[in-house]
Amino acid sequence: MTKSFDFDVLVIGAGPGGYHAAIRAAQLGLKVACAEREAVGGVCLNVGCIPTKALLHAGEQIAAARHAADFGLTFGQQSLDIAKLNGWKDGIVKKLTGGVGALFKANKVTHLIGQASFVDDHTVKVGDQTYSAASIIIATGSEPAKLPGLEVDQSSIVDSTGALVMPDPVPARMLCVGGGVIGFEFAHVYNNMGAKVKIIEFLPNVIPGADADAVKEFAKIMTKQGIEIAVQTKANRAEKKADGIHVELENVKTGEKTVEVFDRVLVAVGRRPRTDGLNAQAAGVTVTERGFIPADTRQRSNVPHIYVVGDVASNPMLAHKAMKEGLVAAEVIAGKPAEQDAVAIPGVVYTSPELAWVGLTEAEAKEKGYEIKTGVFPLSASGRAMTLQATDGFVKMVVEKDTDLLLGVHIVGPHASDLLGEAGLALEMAATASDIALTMHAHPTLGESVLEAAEAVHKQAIHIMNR
Amino acid sequence: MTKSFDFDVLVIGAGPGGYHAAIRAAQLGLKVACAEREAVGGVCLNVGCIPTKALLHAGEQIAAARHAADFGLTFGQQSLDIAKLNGWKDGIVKKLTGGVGALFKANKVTHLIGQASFVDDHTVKVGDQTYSAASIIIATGSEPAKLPGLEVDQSSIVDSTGALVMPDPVPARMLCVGGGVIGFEFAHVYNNMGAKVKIIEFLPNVIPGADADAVKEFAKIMTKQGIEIAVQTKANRAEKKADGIHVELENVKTGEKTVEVFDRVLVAVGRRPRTDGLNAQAAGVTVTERGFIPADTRQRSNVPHIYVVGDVASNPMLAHKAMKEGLVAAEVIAGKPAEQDAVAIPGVVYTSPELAWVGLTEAEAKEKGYEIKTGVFPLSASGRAMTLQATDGFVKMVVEKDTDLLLGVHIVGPHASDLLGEAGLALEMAATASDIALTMHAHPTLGESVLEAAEAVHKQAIHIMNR
Amino acid sequence: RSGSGAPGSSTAGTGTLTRAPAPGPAARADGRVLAVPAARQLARELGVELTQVQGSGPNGRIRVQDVMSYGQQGQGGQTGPAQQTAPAAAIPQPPVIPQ
Ligand SMILES: Cc1cc2nc3c(=O)[nH]c(=O)nc-3n(C[C@H](O)[C@H](O)[C@H](O)COP(=O)(O)OP(=O)(O)OC[C@H]3O[C@@H](n4cnc5c(N)ncnc54)[C@H](O)[C@@H]3O)c2cc1C
Ligand SMILES: Cc1cc2nc3c(=O)[nH]c(=O)nc-3n(C[C@H](O)[C@H](O)[C@H](O)COP(=O)(O)OP(=O)(O)OC[C@H]3O[C@@H](n4cnc5c(N)ncnc54)[C@H](O)[C@@H]3O)c2cc1C
Repeated sequence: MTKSFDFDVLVIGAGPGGYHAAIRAAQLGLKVACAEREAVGGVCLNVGCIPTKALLHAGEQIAAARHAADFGLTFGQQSLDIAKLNGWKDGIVKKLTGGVGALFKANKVTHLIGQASFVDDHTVKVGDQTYSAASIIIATGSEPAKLPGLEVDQSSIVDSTGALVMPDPVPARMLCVGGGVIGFEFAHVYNNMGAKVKIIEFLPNVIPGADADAVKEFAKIMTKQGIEIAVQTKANRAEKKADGIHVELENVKTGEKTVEVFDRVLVAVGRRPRTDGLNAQAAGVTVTERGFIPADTRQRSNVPHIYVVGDVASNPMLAHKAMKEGLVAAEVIAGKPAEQDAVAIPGVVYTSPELAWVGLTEAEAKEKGYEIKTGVFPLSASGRAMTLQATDGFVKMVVEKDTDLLLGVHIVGPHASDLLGEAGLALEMAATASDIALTMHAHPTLGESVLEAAEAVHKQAIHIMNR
Repeated sequence: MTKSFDFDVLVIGAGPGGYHAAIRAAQLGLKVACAEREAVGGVCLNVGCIPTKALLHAGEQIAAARHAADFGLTFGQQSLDIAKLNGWKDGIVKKLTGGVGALFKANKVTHLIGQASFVDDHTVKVGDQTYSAASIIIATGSEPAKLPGLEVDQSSIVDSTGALVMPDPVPARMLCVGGGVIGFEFAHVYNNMGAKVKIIEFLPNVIPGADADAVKEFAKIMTKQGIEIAVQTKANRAEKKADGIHVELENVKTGEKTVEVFDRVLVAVGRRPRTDGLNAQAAGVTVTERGFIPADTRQRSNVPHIYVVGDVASNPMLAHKAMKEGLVAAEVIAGKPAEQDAVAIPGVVYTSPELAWVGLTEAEAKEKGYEIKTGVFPLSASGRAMTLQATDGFVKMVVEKDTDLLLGVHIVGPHASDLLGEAGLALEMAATASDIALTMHAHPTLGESVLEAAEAVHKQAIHIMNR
Repeated sequence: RSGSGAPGSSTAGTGTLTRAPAPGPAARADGRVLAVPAARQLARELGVELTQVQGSGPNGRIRVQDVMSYGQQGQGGQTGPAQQTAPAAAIPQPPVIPQ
């Protein structure tokens, strides 16, 4: 690297992918800048992972207060101050994005404010200024996909960003178009806050990508909680009238059309990579037809000193994937032998109970030619789950038959995302079901259900009969 | 084994150690009986692990309802129906003990009701009947230790069993004698239910055995929650008077004595192994002066076909240790190469936040001659913790300096017991801090704090500055 | 694939990976043998003394595969519970109960 560059590394985008890359590069002694046109923290901190989890927690506390009657705790009139709720959520976002700003300062990452676009493969214009860098990391993320016929106005028809602002009063009738993770998280929030919620999904199953058994259990529980789920259904158009938003729904199997009326409609039909205004072609960087900028396992684009991380690089569009890729890109630039070699990328729906998984689903394992065995342990047999008033769900393990190698773990249950820690490490360590079954798990914990699922693989679970 | 025995295996005691042994032995095709003089499930299910966790959950829901005001959720007059609370807790116990009974039936374990005592090394009397068995497993558990001067009457002066019945009204002033796990769990319950609670501990630190930094953080949080903690203090005597129980407290350092008045006093100063009426000497089984029946790593007593598991065998007196030992004994009897070879036995205080640990404390690691490095990640820097309104605490990792080998994990925080799954597996797998740091952890989860603590060991945590 | 690897033992990664010297016998100064649970179980099954096994993981961590190859090579190609080495002194042999 010659002295003629302004920076060793210039990162475009300060979402989880970008800020992880910038901080790690700085930790490794490089001179780093990070350009961001909106707020540091990206989608995840500002309008994604974090504010959704805040609303989910609030909604769950409302449900918990209701369930407290089971053990004799009752409350008088309950009241929810919506302005305070939105303010509390925004406060958390502010604290976290402020934290990222402080980390930039402390790590001596130069924060460039403005829209970044390539001038050439070593030069980027940010606002009015032009900067050169030896290496450049593209971390421009993604944005909500649009749905023709349902124009987002962020008040009655919203995307995930608009849905994060809870209206006062809470809408009585809510439609979530799209039965993916985001659709279900918002459905859960609005349902707990008193809305009557319907989710529609084009495909035959909700939460595509998750294990079929787990999804079935999950959907059953969500239905029991009052969320109406309609699969193989699409929304054709919406019309705002005095009594609400009239939405034409179509059963994609029968072609049957009906009109239903809602007070708020969420469009959550996926996300698409974001490269607008980036002028990637000026750097000679390949952008696919669908808008992705592909990267290799060292996060390199087709131009060797230009790296790509996060949502703009590939699916699945998840923050932890972006973070990992950000670290890898920074380390590769610093000359370290890093590689994005994750065995599996975990997925979580942060409802209550949660749906969380890591590794292969039963169907994927079979598709890949594995001979498998499975083990399932229902939370209804867990003492800890009973004391938490949360016995809906199970832990399912997918294991290679002959070798006992763990292939995937699928959990529907309280704190499922916390239990993923063990499952994820097990997969990365190439652990067997026996390794988990032989490991002492504290009693009484939800983690014992992971142990019991491993025992169930060997037909030796203690607290259920093994068929 | 000749055909002359009534059973292949006779288990004495149906606590977690005993029922795990009985069920596993039956799963392995052996003819099994299990003798129990009280209720199946032992201390753990009836008056230990489970009912405490039920009360803890109830108490935490009271605290959660109070904290809900932070995000705008408020309630009118709150009321707690104590009879319903006790009934709910008892219902969970009944469901679980009923479950063990059903598992006995389904696995064809003969349940013998009554006090068991040895006639000789192959013969046990249960009630009026005498049974012979090729192998015998002693799983008679433990009972609360007594404290001279504080006679337990199970109403105003209680042990852990008495404390499980919440009185109506909740006592205004509560003293917990003993700052161990049980003392803190009850202190937390009563504090959340409105009592003014004081804990006294003879030693200079509460929760002996846990990491000093973790204990310090934990005690700070408990104090903040309103629990008064006095270390190096003992209770000499208690006198019941019209205005309450007058307890003489003594500062063991200064010798200073004071009298304080309480409405309920819990004596939780440890537990002792239980062998009363067992007549172990008739079988030639060694009982130590302190009442333990020692076992080797295959759970064998000094008499080769008599096994010992759980609290009666050794410290720490924990259910998961009893369970593991029960499985080992059953498998060894069935000719399997099982061994109690756990790298570490996890410990948990199920308060909110929880204190949970597995493996060596910093002090223990140094004592053993390890050169170590540590990594700490505070939950105040965790986005997930913020959304859960639970940012008190941290994850601390103790790691061998040269090899990066993980030695211990110490967590103060929400769901800490769930995070132990990963930590425990890591220790058993002889994982390094790098193994954890390189494993993708879902965002936003509490498990990311485990990842960050591992990164902190290498001075590469992202969300804090690494000194 | 029937062993237990680790990200640390694979090609590359992020983080400050402290690499162990060439894998050697797994017994450590404090007597602890670094082996994954399933490898410990298999060693008992095969009557293999873990301290004799060369672990191929970081810090000489013993994986299932290491025990299997030791069982095959280290003991002259003989494996199986019949070929027990002398049991550890403190642990008596389990009685086998014929069903
Ligand atoms: C409602 C919702 C909930 C979600 N929940 C989760 C969850 O719980 N867990 C999870 O793992 N994932 C979740 N996600 C997905 C997660 O937010 C993304 O995967 C993650 O934000 C991707 O990070 P990134 O760094 O690739 O991009 P982004 O977070 O999208 O950040 C890209 C940044 O680049 C900036 N930028 C773009 N172009 C330019 C330019 N030309 N010049 C300057 N700046 C530019 C943008 O302003 C933005 O700040 C959620 C998403 C949504 C919408
Ligand atoms: C309040 C409290 C909370 C606890 N919380 C936890 C926790 O959260 N996690 C944890 O791991 N541990 C906890 N423990 C400890 C846990 O309960 C014990 O470690 C566990 O019960 C030990 O199991 P065991 O099988 O050895 O013996 P026990 O559970 O004591 O069972 C022994 C059984 O044997 C029966 N018995 C005894 N002698 C005879 C005889 N001669 N004939 C017939 N039957 C006999 C007894 O009636 C009893 O049912 C807690 C303990 C208490 C008191």
